[in-house]
Amino acid sequence: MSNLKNKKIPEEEFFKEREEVLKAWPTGEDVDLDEAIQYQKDLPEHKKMSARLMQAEEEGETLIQPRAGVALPDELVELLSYLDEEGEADLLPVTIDSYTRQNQYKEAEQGIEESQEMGRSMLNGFPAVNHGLETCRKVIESLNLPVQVRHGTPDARLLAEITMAGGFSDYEGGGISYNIPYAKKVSLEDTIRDWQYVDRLIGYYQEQGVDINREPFGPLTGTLVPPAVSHVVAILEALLAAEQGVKYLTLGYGQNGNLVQDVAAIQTLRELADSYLTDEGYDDIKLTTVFHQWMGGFPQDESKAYAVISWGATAAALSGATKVIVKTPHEAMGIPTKEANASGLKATKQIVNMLKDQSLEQTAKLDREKDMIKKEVRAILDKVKELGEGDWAKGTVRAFEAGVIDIPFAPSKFNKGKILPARDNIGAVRYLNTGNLPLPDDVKAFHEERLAERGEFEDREATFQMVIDDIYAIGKGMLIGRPRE
Amino acid sequence: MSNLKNKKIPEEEFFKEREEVLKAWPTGEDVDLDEAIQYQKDLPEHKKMSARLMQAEEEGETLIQPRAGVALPDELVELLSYLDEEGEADLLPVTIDSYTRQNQYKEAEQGIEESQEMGRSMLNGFPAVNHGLETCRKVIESLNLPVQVRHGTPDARLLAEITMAGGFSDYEGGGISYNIPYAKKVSLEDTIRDWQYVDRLIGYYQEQGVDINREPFGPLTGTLVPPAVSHVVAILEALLAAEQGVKYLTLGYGQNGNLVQDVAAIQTLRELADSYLTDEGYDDIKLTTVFHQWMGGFPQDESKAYAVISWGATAAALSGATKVIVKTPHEAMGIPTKEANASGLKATKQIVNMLKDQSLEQTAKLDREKDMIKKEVRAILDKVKELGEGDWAKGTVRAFEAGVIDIPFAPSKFNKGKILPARDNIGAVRYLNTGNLPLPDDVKAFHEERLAERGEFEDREATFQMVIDDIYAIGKGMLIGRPRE
Amino acid sequence: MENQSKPTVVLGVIGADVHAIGNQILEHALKEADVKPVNIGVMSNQQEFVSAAVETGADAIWVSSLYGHGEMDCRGLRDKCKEAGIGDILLYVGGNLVIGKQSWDDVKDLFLDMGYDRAYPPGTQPETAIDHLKEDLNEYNLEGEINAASPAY
Amino acid sequence: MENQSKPTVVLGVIGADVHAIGNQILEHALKEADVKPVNIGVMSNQQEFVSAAVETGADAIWVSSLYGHGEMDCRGLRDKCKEAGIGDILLYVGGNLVIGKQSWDDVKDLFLDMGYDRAYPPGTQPETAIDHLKEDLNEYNLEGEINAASPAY
Repeated sequence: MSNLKNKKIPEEEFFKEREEVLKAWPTGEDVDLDEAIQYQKDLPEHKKMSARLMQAEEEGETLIQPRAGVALPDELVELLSYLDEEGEADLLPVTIDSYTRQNQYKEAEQGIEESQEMGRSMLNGFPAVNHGLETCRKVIESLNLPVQVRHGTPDARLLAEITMAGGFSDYEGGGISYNIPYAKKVSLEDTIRDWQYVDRLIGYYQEQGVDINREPFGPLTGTLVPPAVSHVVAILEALLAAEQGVKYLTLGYGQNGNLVQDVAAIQTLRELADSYLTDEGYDDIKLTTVFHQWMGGFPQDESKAYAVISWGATAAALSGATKVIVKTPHEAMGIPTKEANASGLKATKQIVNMLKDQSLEQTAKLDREKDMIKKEVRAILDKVKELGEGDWAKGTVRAFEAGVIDIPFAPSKFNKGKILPARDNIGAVRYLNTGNLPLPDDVKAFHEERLAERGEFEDREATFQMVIDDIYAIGKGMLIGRPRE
Repeated sequence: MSNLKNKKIPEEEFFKEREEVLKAWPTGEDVDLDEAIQYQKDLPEHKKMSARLMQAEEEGETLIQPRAGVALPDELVELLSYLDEEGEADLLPVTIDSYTRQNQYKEAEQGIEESQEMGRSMLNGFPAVNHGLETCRKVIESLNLPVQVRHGTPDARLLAEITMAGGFSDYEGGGISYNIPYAKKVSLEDTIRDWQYVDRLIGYYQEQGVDINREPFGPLTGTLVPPAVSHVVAILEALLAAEQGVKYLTLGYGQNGNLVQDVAAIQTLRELADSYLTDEGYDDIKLTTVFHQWMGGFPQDESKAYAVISWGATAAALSGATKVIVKTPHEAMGIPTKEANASGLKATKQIVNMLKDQSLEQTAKLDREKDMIKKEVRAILDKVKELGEGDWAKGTVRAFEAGVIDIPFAPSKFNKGKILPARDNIGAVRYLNTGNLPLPDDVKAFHEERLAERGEFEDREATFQMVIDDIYAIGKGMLIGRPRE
Repeated sequence: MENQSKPTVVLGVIGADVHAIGNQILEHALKEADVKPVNIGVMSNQQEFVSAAVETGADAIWVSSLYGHGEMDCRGLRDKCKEAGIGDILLYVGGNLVIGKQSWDDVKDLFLDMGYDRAYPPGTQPETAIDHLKEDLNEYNLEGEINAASPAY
Repeated sequence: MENQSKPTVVLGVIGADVHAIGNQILEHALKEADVKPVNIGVMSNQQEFVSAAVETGADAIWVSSLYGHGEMDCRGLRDKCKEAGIGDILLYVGGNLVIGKQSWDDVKDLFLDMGYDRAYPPGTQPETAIDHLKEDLNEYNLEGEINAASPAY
């Protein structure tokens, strides 16, 4: 283990590293931190993410936000304006392309050129580093809503420098959530360290009075992730961010599809994070939550996709999440047209509006679900702290090594990959294999019983085939992957 | 009051009346009851509505059914086959045109001719009486699912004769539900009497071993109808039908939009009907339920319409209704294309499939909602029986005269039209004005409190403007019609 | 007499159409806008519209049709008005006027050609038609007549 | 040696694409179908596909691309195979291959023109490609070569 630890980076060290970071691509040289802070301060209130989220939190709204990004700035502004005006989005994203996510700025440059030549976007997002901060500011100035950077970048330091100076007011990702599901062989120590830099940067803005929001990526691999697994990652990234001075945090969760479990997940995410942050002495953090509509395979049929989107919007609204990230009826076909993107937003807006004043009552089953999630999260996080000898950063690295944290279906070689999820007989996600997760016996027994119930109903053993059936189920019009007839 | 009473029509009297009924239009002469009964018996099992409903009831499915009908038989078969194959409908309808509903067979004939000339349907449904039983049978024989007659006909005797002989296995309507919301000045005594004939006809089929299903029309005027009001009508029509020998009954309810109230409505509909039928000695009735997706104004935007459809499908599935009647994304624009109709079905199918194994837990608030509905229904029905001196038919007529039963927004002059509904602060439908409904004081107080809560929140008095705002709300993207800003 | 100065509108739902809610809201909106509504309700035929207009000396007839048979039900109303000596009366029509998804421009032209002064698609707010009414009546008072098919929106 | 008779497929996700789940399911499905999978995982470049194919004497390379950059990432793989002396190897590609909603026929032609033997749209079941593989390998064994762009479906 290197000298990684969960400790605020000293200012001198941060600025020294900063010099190197800005050299990674020519556009880095344009960033002047003092000037950037002033630029952020001068942003009108309605373009500040933290302010909008706090307002929603107070009024019990669930805000809606799309995913969207294209290679060139004019097209990006056109797309995002459309999603604002026609799609009725409350918050805007700029999704970053996959080359930039891998710091492959040369490939991104080629993508920009090809996009210009072809007259259509050849990149799956906006290469903000290549475009540089002035172009980012033009984008921000052309839009009327707060804009967040959404990406999947293991080393997102330069991207953060450029986009924060560029006027974005929210930054997604984290050292765990943008590594394990997004990289194959990048070490966790490196990404945690690199994200400490990002958080330190945003903490620095915060110290100067600029409220920038941070959002760990909740859904991880996006398919059948047990709530406790993603909660553990969200809480760890919240603790790591808070240590670096971040004050505004949105924690996320990806819909699994069983309503009670999804509502329990958002409620426990808030309750647990609040409790851990307070216990660790970070008592001035403003917490909000984000619910991601189903991130797994979608039906090809657009009408059915609308139903999946609406069901996600329903669970988001009933869970009381602060915002919901919206899918589109083209989801199964790849990157959507702007019309399809607006369609997903409008359907979602209708649902969250109709459900604004409704909620799910606290029931015995909801309590039980919440209780299980809390026990699991606490058991895992206790072990993380123990492994880290009191240090959350060290503990995280060691926990992944030991499989104490384990994310299903993740591509990273630093992930154990031993746990296996499957749905129970009402569609809630359970553990078919708990791998090395340090779960209490009663919790394990609960999950086993739930899966046994399904096995009995379906008259088959729970195997990898059941998992595959579950993965394909929603795309095929069902929630639970029942045996084929 | 004429000699109307809730008593099975003697066979002789029935057959005498029958001669007159069949003379109303030339196609009536083709009906031979014995031959028709044999035809119904020979129908394959998968075309029998009662069998399919019973199977769904047993397996806890929620079946999906569209509305659809066009002027000409070939186009009708094409449309309905499309809704079966592409739309994945479980049950089919034939919606009857509005001229036939008014027994205006000459106008219907003109509509058929104009449709032939224009090459598109000039009627909003299928004029089954004009087409006659052979054409009906061709339609039934060309389809692969059970088919129900859906209409809105105050005097539906001839239509019943022709369609039942034509192989339809389910018949919607009733002497109250197809009068008060569907007619302006037809007397309730006449329609109750005419529907006793329809029920007697279907009871006769039943005596000969043919299980035809009957479905009172649940949603009535379709907008903000308090559950107890439509339940009273459904239960009365169930009692009237049972007396004439009907054994298979599907009772309906139209979505209001608050999930707890909608689930409470379907559960109490089943429980109350079962209790009244048993108490009155009809103990071999097979009861099922139908949930109608929101029947009021829809958003113009198709994406938003999908959301309303999906929310309806969600409430249907979570309420455990046996079937759901599906809207289309063209709802706001009038009669939909077949593609739009299939789209609504597919979205609904995806939701009911994903929610098949989920349900809403019995909670205190659900119990309270159910309790209120039951108290209201029992108070009204007690009074109906009292007014009828023990006779439900007589009681119904007198109850409408007295406003003891009162349907909001109904066109009939035989409806008092004194009650006024409005949403409370969570979107449940309450009484702004209880008119002459004989509701217990504690129930009235409950509704008043709920509306006062909303009035306080909105800082305005509950007036007709609030009702109008509520009527338009879903079309404008909300559930509750909050004051305009 | 204050009432004399109020414009009067005969409104109703034509044909075998029983959609009652919009009709009730329209009546309410007219009252609120200081227009006198003469509501003949749902399921009204052309003769009933014309008779009510003659009896009340109405300034306009507002025909609603929500069930798709509008094309068949609405034809010839202008001629019936002429026969009754009120050929110049304002005729508005609105609702789901035809069956199936047709372009609104085509539907509007169809009804303007039938002699209606204005036609409204589904989802129109009552206020829109009320504004037009006041506009058209002013024009009428000023000019003595009105261009029957003026596409004012 | 029983394993010798099993066909071998190199599979992976090309470019900067991290979509891991389909890749894992595909590996599982190949095993179930008695095909030997050589899974080089996500974020693999063209050279890694070719090297793995050479090392294992694979019969086919299955390229997945789910993130929309397929058009840029997949170009030139056939040439790289030729350079490595495996120019005849079967090349299949599948996934969300391009950005935006384009006609699948156009997308397919694009990839067949690049030298892929088969291209699959999103939502294709593993079994479909496995059936094609067995078909193509039989053809290959019988004929000694295969019509590279035969549109067999």
